[in-house]
Amino acid sequence: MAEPTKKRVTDIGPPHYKKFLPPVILANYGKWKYHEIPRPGVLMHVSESGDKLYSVRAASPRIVAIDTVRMFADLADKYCGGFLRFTSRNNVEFLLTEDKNIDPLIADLTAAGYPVGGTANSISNIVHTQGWIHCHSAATDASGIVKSVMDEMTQHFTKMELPGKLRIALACCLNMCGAVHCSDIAILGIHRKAPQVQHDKVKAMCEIPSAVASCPNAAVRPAVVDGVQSIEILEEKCMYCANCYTVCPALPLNNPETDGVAIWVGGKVSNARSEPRFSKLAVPYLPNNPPRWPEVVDTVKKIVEVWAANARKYERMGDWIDRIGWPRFFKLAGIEFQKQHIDDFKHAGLTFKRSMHLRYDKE
Amino acid sequence: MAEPTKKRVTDIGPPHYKKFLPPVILANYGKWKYHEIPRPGVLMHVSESGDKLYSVRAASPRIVAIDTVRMFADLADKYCGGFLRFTSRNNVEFLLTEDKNIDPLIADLTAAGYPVGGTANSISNIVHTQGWIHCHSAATDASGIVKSVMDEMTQHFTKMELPGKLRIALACCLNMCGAVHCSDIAILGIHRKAPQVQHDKVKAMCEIPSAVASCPNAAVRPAVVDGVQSIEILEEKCMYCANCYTVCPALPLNNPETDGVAIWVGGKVSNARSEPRFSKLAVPYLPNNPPRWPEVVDTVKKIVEVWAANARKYERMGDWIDRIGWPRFFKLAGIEFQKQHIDDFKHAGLTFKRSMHLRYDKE
Amino acid sequence: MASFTHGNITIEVDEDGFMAQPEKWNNEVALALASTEGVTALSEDHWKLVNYLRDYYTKFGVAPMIRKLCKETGFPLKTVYDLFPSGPAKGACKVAGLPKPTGCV
Amino acid sequence: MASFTHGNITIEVDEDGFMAQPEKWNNEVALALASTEGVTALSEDHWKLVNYLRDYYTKFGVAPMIRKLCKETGFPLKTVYDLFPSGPAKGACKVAGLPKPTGCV
Amino acid sequence: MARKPTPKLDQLEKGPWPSFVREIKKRADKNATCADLLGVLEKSYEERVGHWKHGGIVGVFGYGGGVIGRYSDVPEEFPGVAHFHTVRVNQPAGWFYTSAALRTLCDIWDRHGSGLLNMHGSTGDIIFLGTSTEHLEPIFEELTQAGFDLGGSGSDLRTPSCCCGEARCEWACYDTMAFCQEMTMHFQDELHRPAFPYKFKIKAAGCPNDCVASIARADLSVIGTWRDCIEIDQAEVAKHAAKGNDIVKDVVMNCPGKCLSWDGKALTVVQEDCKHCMHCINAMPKAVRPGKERGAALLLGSKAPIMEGALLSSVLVPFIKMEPPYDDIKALLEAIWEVWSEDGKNRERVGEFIQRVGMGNFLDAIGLDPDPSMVAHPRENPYVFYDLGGNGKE
Amino acid sequence: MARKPTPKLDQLEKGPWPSFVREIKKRADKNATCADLLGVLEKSYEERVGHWKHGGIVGVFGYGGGVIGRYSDVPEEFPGVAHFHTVRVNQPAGWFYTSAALRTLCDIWDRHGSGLLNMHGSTGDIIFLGTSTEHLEPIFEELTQAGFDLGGSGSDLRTPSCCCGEARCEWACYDTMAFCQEMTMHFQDELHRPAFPYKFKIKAAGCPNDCVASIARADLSVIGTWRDCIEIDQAEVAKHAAKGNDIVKDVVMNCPGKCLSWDGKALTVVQEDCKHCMHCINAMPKAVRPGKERGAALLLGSKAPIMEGALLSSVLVPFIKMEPPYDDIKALLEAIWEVWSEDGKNRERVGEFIQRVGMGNFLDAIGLDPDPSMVAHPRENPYVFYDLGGNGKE
Ligand code: SRM
Ligand code: SRM
Ligand code: SRM
Ligand code: SRM
Ligand code: SF4
Ligand code: SF4
Ligand code: SF4
Ligand code: SF4
Ligand code: SF4
Ligand code: SF4
Ligand code: SF4
Ligand code: SF4
Repeated sequence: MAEPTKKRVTDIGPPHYKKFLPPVILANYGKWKYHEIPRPGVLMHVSESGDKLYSVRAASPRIVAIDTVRMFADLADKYCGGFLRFTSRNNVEFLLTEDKNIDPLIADLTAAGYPVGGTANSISNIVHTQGWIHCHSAATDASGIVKSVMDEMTQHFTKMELPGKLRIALACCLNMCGAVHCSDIAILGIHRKAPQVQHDKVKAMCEIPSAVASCPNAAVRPAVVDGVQSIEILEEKCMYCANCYTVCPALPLNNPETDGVAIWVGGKVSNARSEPRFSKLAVPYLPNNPPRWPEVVDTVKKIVEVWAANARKYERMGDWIDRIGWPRFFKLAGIEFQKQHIDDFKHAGLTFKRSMHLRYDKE
Repeated sequence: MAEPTKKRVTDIGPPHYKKFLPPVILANYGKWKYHEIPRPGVLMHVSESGDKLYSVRAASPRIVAIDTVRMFADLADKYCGGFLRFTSRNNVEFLLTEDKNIDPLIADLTAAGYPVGGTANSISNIVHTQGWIHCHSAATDASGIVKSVMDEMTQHFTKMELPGKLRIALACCLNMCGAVHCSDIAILGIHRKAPQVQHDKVKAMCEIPSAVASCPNAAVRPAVVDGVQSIEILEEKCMYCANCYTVCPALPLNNPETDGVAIWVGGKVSNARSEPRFSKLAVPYLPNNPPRWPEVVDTVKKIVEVWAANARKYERMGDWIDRIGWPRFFKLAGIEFQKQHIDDFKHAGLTFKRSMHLRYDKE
Repeated sequence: MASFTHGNITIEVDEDGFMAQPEKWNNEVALALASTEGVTALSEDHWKLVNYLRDYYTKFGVAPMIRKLCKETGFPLKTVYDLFPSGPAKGACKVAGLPKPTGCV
Repeated sequence: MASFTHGNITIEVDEDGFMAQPEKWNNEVALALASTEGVTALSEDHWKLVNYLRDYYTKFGVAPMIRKLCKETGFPLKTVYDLFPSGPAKGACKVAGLPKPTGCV
Repeated sequence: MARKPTPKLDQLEKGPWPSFVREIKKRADKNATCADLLGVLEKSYEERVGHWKHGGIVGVFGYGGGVIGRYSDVPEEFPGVAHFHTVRVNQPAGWFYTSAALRTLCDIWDRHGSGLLNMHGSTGDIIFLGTSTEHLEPIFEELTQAGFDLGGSGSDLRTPSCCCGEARCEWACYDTMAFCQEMTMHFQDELHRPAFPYKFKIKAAGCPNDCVASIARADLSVIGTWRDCIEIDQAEVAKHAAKGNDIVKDVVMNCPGKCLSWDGKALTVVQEDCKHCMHCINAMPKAVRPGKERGAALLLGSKAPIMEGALLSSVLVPFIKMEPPYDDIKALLEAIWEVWSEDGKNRERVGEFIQRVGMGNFLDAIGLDPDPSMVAHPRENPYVFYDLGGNGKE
Repeated sequence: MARKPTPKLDQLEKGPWPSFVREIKKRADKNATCADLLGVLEKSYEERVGHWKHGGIVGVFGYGGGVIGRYSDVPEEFPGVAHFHTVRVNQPAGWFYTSAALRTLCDIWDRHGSGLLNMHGSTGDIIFLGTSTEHLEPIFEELTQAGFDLGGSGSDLRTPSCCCGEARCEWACYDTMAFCQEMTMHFQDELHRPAFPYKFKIKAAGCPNDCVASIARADLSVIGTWRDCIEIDQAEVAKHAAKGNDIVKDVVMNCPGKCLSWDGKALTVVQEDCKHCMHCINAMPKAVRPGKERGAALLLGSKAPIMEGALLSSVLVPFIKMEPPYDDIKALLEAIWEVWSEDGKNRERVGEFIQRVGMGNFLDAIGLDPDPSMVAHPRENPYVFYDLGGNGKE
């Protein structure tokens, strides 16, 4: 590595956000009175002062080329004085004051392949992670599934015809970067085979005590194998979380045959009406079937459809299932209830049905 | 011990219940249509056939002398052909067909000191256990507290003026014979000091591995003390559950100074409206103050009063607290919220408030 | 602590008749203890049970669970009660000089 | 596996410049490794840190947590970065011949 | 009998609630045990600590349970309670008696013990409270002659108990007493000769009101329910309304299934949303009743806190017809006992056992299919086991 | 650039949703890294497995985090991605930009990397995706010259993030962006030089809608709220009703506090029953608004599943006024970090730490009083610790 360069400064932090706010925001900061959503993808915020700000929200694949970012910059210059932002779900928002610019901007964005929408009761962008593009941990790809699923969901992005918001998220492994664990629908990359210990590498590459401590299920033990200090994995106690691999590279567990995807439903984070809660297992395993993961796409589609057709206004996925009950959810979604659905980790007993509040279907 | 006697038979089981059913029940078994509660302590069950059965329910201290049982038998002979039963909460019920017998029976029972009541929205008998009368485990007495509390609650037994049923239960130690853990109000005997190991007795009296395995918190370890095999208790890990004492008599933990009573609220078992649920800690500790445990009586009274004054029709204790929230319960009941109220056992995290559904009192 | 005498030996026992000093157990003591539990002579089957219990206890520090005892001795539970009318815990364990079973009553 | 040469020694390292054969570590190797992390000479303070890391690792099989390292060497974190500009994990651990810290990035 | 003064206990004779002290005193003059019980209890009240030694193991020949041994730790001071064992007598189902039967029990107990009893113990037994070892065989002989037998204790099947069910309740969805009796009789051996890893309790309630608290304190809770629609008698609903019941506020708004509606004339229900909670039925007897297709749900595993924290029973079979002699339930119980006895740890209740081995594995072992009614919700954590064998191909 | 055929990936160029493949292809002709990224990804799609080696530890001088090292496991086949590190650039609060700022970032990244980026990473950073070790120092120099700095990685404070708050939202109960900026600036050292047991994330949402999902993925979740009454503009409510909104069904019936009522003319609320859920406000913008006494609640401990299962943050301070420079919150954070750093295990998040040591003990250690708002309900198990010392007298 080179010497530290001369012009370097450290710990300056990010630029102050005020530099990046359009005048209308600077003038009305903290004074917004209400908003309306005149059409999908467009927010109109009205200030106590009467000033109006229009935000036009366009889809983004999150992974973008600088070419695209420059294109966004150009559009911002063209329509809104160069001011734009990104959302917490990785959409891009153009911040306009001229309502006449809305339609042309939308036309340009749509033409460039970045549909406008994602507001109110729609499906917004899929929060997701790196997958095979960048991460060593990935049990599945991220971007490919996201693209495949959203291709089927785009009409729910550009329209606002769903009972409530529906948030889909994807994480390519159990580390769950992106906190998919509280999503209406979560798509999760999973392993299903225990790590294969590379005994020749353990000692040089790993802190054995850290690897042992890393296992949530005490499946990792120090062992001497062929005379060298190494690790053994009690396969029957392993549930493939990969935490040992995270701390010890000599314990790989990627496996093309058995890796795949699990689908989870009914989580949320907002406090509106019901409390935030975790997503629950809907489908334990679907295969990795690139490039378009048809099994995953079909399953997500089916769940969205069945929810959209049956939920009441404002009912998020989890609220809806709460109302109809899990047995009916499984029936409506056409998913078989299996052993894997029943929790068997530390707090498992708390998920058992410990009451007589049972529903029976008409025969 | 003597030789087995000659006339002995085994495994005959209890007498068949049919032998003990009055004719009106035998005739209408399974054919009851509805019931009414003409007055506190009296149930009128009406059959499809039109037959009527009156049950008169009287309080019992549960521990009864044969003299009393014979007196009950006499009353049954006098008023209802000798038929009577006991309830799941240890009250006695006389089974009448003649409604004219109701008043005289109630008069006799009342005169004998066994008040009639406990039906519908009342406080029924306190389910309880042995206490100092019979059990080696007791951290408090049972009968004395029950008597003291019920002396204050009798008017809620003989009337039906509460918002809903209120079930009080008492267990004299954490073994919780009687399943007090699902009561509107539970009174629980507790220890607060770790067992004192009697090292000279451990080996002869105890299976050391069983004692070690018995501790929910892994506070018990085998140890060699003064050359003999014994046990050591890690005091900081001990939460005084006494399970080790149950399997190993050489680990006593009764302590007059530190034993006492905890009060729990909001449990239930019926499925009516809300699901069955456990009681939660209201008051971590009150002293053993025989013969009348005034601190316990006052606390229970206060809780009952505050519930009775504030709950809506049908609202059991737990449903009421659910509606108003725990912060307000503590405020209304005048109980200080302490460290001990916050769970720190295995599933503790699941009891933390993990949402923004917060209520704030008006200042 | 009480004590009782059988033939020419005296044994210290607790109220339930379990040995206070289990280290003093021997075959004669066993016979004496058996007499308190409705067993007058110790047959081969009796000894098989007693020895199994003692071996197990020596090895693991606990009495075996009943199912294990039946399985490993080959005696159905009924037979155990035939041999020791007061049962495996109160009868057989006592005769075998094990500590008094506790807990689950 | 790459290798690099410093003075007259050649060291096998992985892509990140951590030793492939940590058992070959010695003081000269340390100096060589240091040169890759912007450290030209190893002062007494450098050695104090390196030795602490090695001792700790030998004893416990893991690198110490940073807070512990600062506490026990008496160096505030700032000083650690002064000594090893690429920090305790990438800099100091590498020079001390420990396995590459993993996990939390 | 001569007895020490008991100033503290005497205070508990006052007040409107029946006094246990008075009960003991009723016998203290006739019975040395009762006299000394008062004495030792007064001592406990003074010292704020119990005076019983740990444990005690006594019993009758041929049985492994049914008697709880108890010895005083101050026998010199109170010789009357030096021995103070209790005898658990199996109650008749539903706790129904005739005066004659009660007198028989009293007579036996008068002859052989303190004459104090619990009507009843928490599990359901008649508890004869306080006798000495030499009385046990005679008590047993006299009881069996009178047609009574002992209940459970130790690691056995405990005395099953039940609500009064069809004998006196219009809501019973099955015959709880017949079921309780049949189980008790069929499993006499399991009841009397402990062979499980720990105790096993059965409680039977006729409907989800669960008047025996079975969901909180039975390893097997059998709770009646129906699987079709509640039955509504609109005329009777109208009468309730006329009587001033606020049908919307009291009934509709309290329905957890949110499946009721009332338009002032008719009460309607969305059948498949009904949670079978009993509330509308409870609130309007005569007007609303359980449906016709009746049976029970089987729930497994409730228990007191020690060791892993208390458990409520959880759904194992969401609905089963209750048909004597209940061979299906007996077979299921035997399968459960087999698995639990084989792999359960000493003093591990079946509810804890299931949590340890995992519900899925447990179901596999007893041969039941998973059903979404068994869970409040599917798992939240991604820690799922698979067993894919060699190369991982399924 | 020359690149291998990618028939599988090509299929992902079709369809209405923006295609990441098209993004990569936009640069594949100009940039060898992008060309080889397509190649290795196609290989992954064929083989159904990733092709990155474990870990990688690279960075810039003076910092312990901010760069994720990544190496290909097939560098010979795809030398362009032999090194494929990512640089985490700290985003401006609220993700607001000018076109000029974006172009500056693009230019730097054009010179020194693949030209692919994530706008943004899940934590909030701008992710520069794919560069090699020798570019790191130059990138850092150019970034800092342009006024940008690196974000967090490793066991440090991670880049705080926030919703747009007062900049664009009428519901913000405090200035999320100001708070986020202040925390980021104040804790630069904690952000750049890992010294904690594990990562620590801060996320700031202006109201309980929590548009940054802070309750699910921040060790410290700062969520705006108000402690007085919602503000109701009855005229505007009437307008909503006139527009055909069913106030009872849509709003009143959905209120979790069950504290709203609507008589056709006025919407009334029982203030102390309001749970501050936001629903009535969300459902009727303009008509209902948060109250005047605004601030935030501080919640602690959310995280992803590993190891003990996922956690949501739990209430630590039910209400706090948000007053710059937030010295109270800084002091609290420092107290938390002190305790956690002292006693936390390696790779133990603060939420797990609290569960291990017990919330009560944790509160003692950081000097906060227990409050019933911290719990969903008090404990159910009777396993309570005391420390009564010698003879047990308190
Ligand atoms: C722009 C953004 C904040 C930001 O700083 O980036 C934002 C902006 C707004 N949110 Fe949000 N929310 C944003 C992410 C979220 C998230 C976080 C997430 O999805 O990861 C949530 C939590 C979702 C969840 O519970 O899982 C979120 C839950 C809400 C809710 C509650 C919805 C519910 O019923 O549960 C509202 C209220 C509403 O829409 O009625 C809301 C409302 C709003 C309002 C109306 C607030 C306002 O007055 O300005 C904004 C327009 C919403 C819309 O799109 O219709 N926002 N909002 C985020 C846009 C993400 C996107 O590109 O789609
Ligand atoms: C006699 C008894 C059954 C027995 O076989 O012994 C019984 C009998 C009846 N119960 Fe019960 N229950 C009996 C213990 C219980 C228990 C168990 C307990 O308390 O330990 C419960 C569960 C309590 C709980 O949830 O903690 C119980 C929960 C109910 C309920 C549900 C109440 C609720 O709103 O939660 C009803 C319905 C009602 O009363 O509206 C009910 C209703 C009834 C009815 C009306 C049923 C009927 O139509 O005959 C009976 C008269 C009730 C009354 O007293 O007003 N019974 N009932 C028990 C009397 C105990 C006593 O002496 O007080
Ligand atoms: C007599 C009785 C209490 C009463 O006053 O009614 C009783 C008394 C004892 N129980 Fe119990 N239990 C009694 C019903 C219960 C119940 C309630 C029930 O069965 O419905 C429970 C809670 C439900 C359950 O089973 O979990 C109960 C849970 C326990 C436990 C905790 C078991 C557990 O798994 O957590 C123990 C401890 C043990 O088994 O070692 C226990 C142990 C004991 C012992 C044997 C004490 C011991 O540590 O060995 C008590 C003997 C007291 C004595 O000296 O008389 N007792 N015990 C009840 C039996 C009477 C009867 O047969 O009718
Ligand atoms: C880049 C990013 C995903 C993305 O595509 O956006 C990411 C990528 C990685 N995360 Fe993450 N995490 C990222 C946000 C998250 C989040 C979401 C958040 O911060 O809001 C979470 C869940 C919330 C949380 O912190 O619990 C998250 C939970 C994890 C975990 C599990 C931590 C835990 O306590 O359970 C790990 C494992 C670890 O730390 O060893 C992890 C580890 C990793 C590693 C370093 C892989 C590893 O095993 O060492 C990933 C590097 C991927 C790569 O090669 O690029 N990442 N990680 C996100 C950071 C971008 C940014 O700075 O803006
Ligand atoms: S979720 Fe897993 S595989 Fe995906 S980026 Fe995060 S750590 Fe990597
Ligand atoms: S993958 Fe997870 S469960 Fe399996 S051994 Fe590794 S740490 Fe343990
Ligand atoms: S609750 Fe405890 S003290 Fe009371 S009877 Fe049961 S085991 Fe004995
Ligand atoms: S009393 Fe309970 S917690 Fe304490 S040592 Fe004994 S078993 Fe363990
Ligand atoms: S449980 Fe049901 S059936 Fe049994 S008595 Fe109670 S209300 Fe009647
Ligand atoms: S039984 Fe309960 S859930 Fe069913 S309709 Fe009646 S009140 Fe509703
Ligand atoms: S969290 Fe609240 S304040 Fe922030 S953007 Fe969302 S709705 Fe507005
Ligand atoms: S904020 Fe939520 S809880 Fe409060 S009144 Fe509105 S809907 Fe009800």
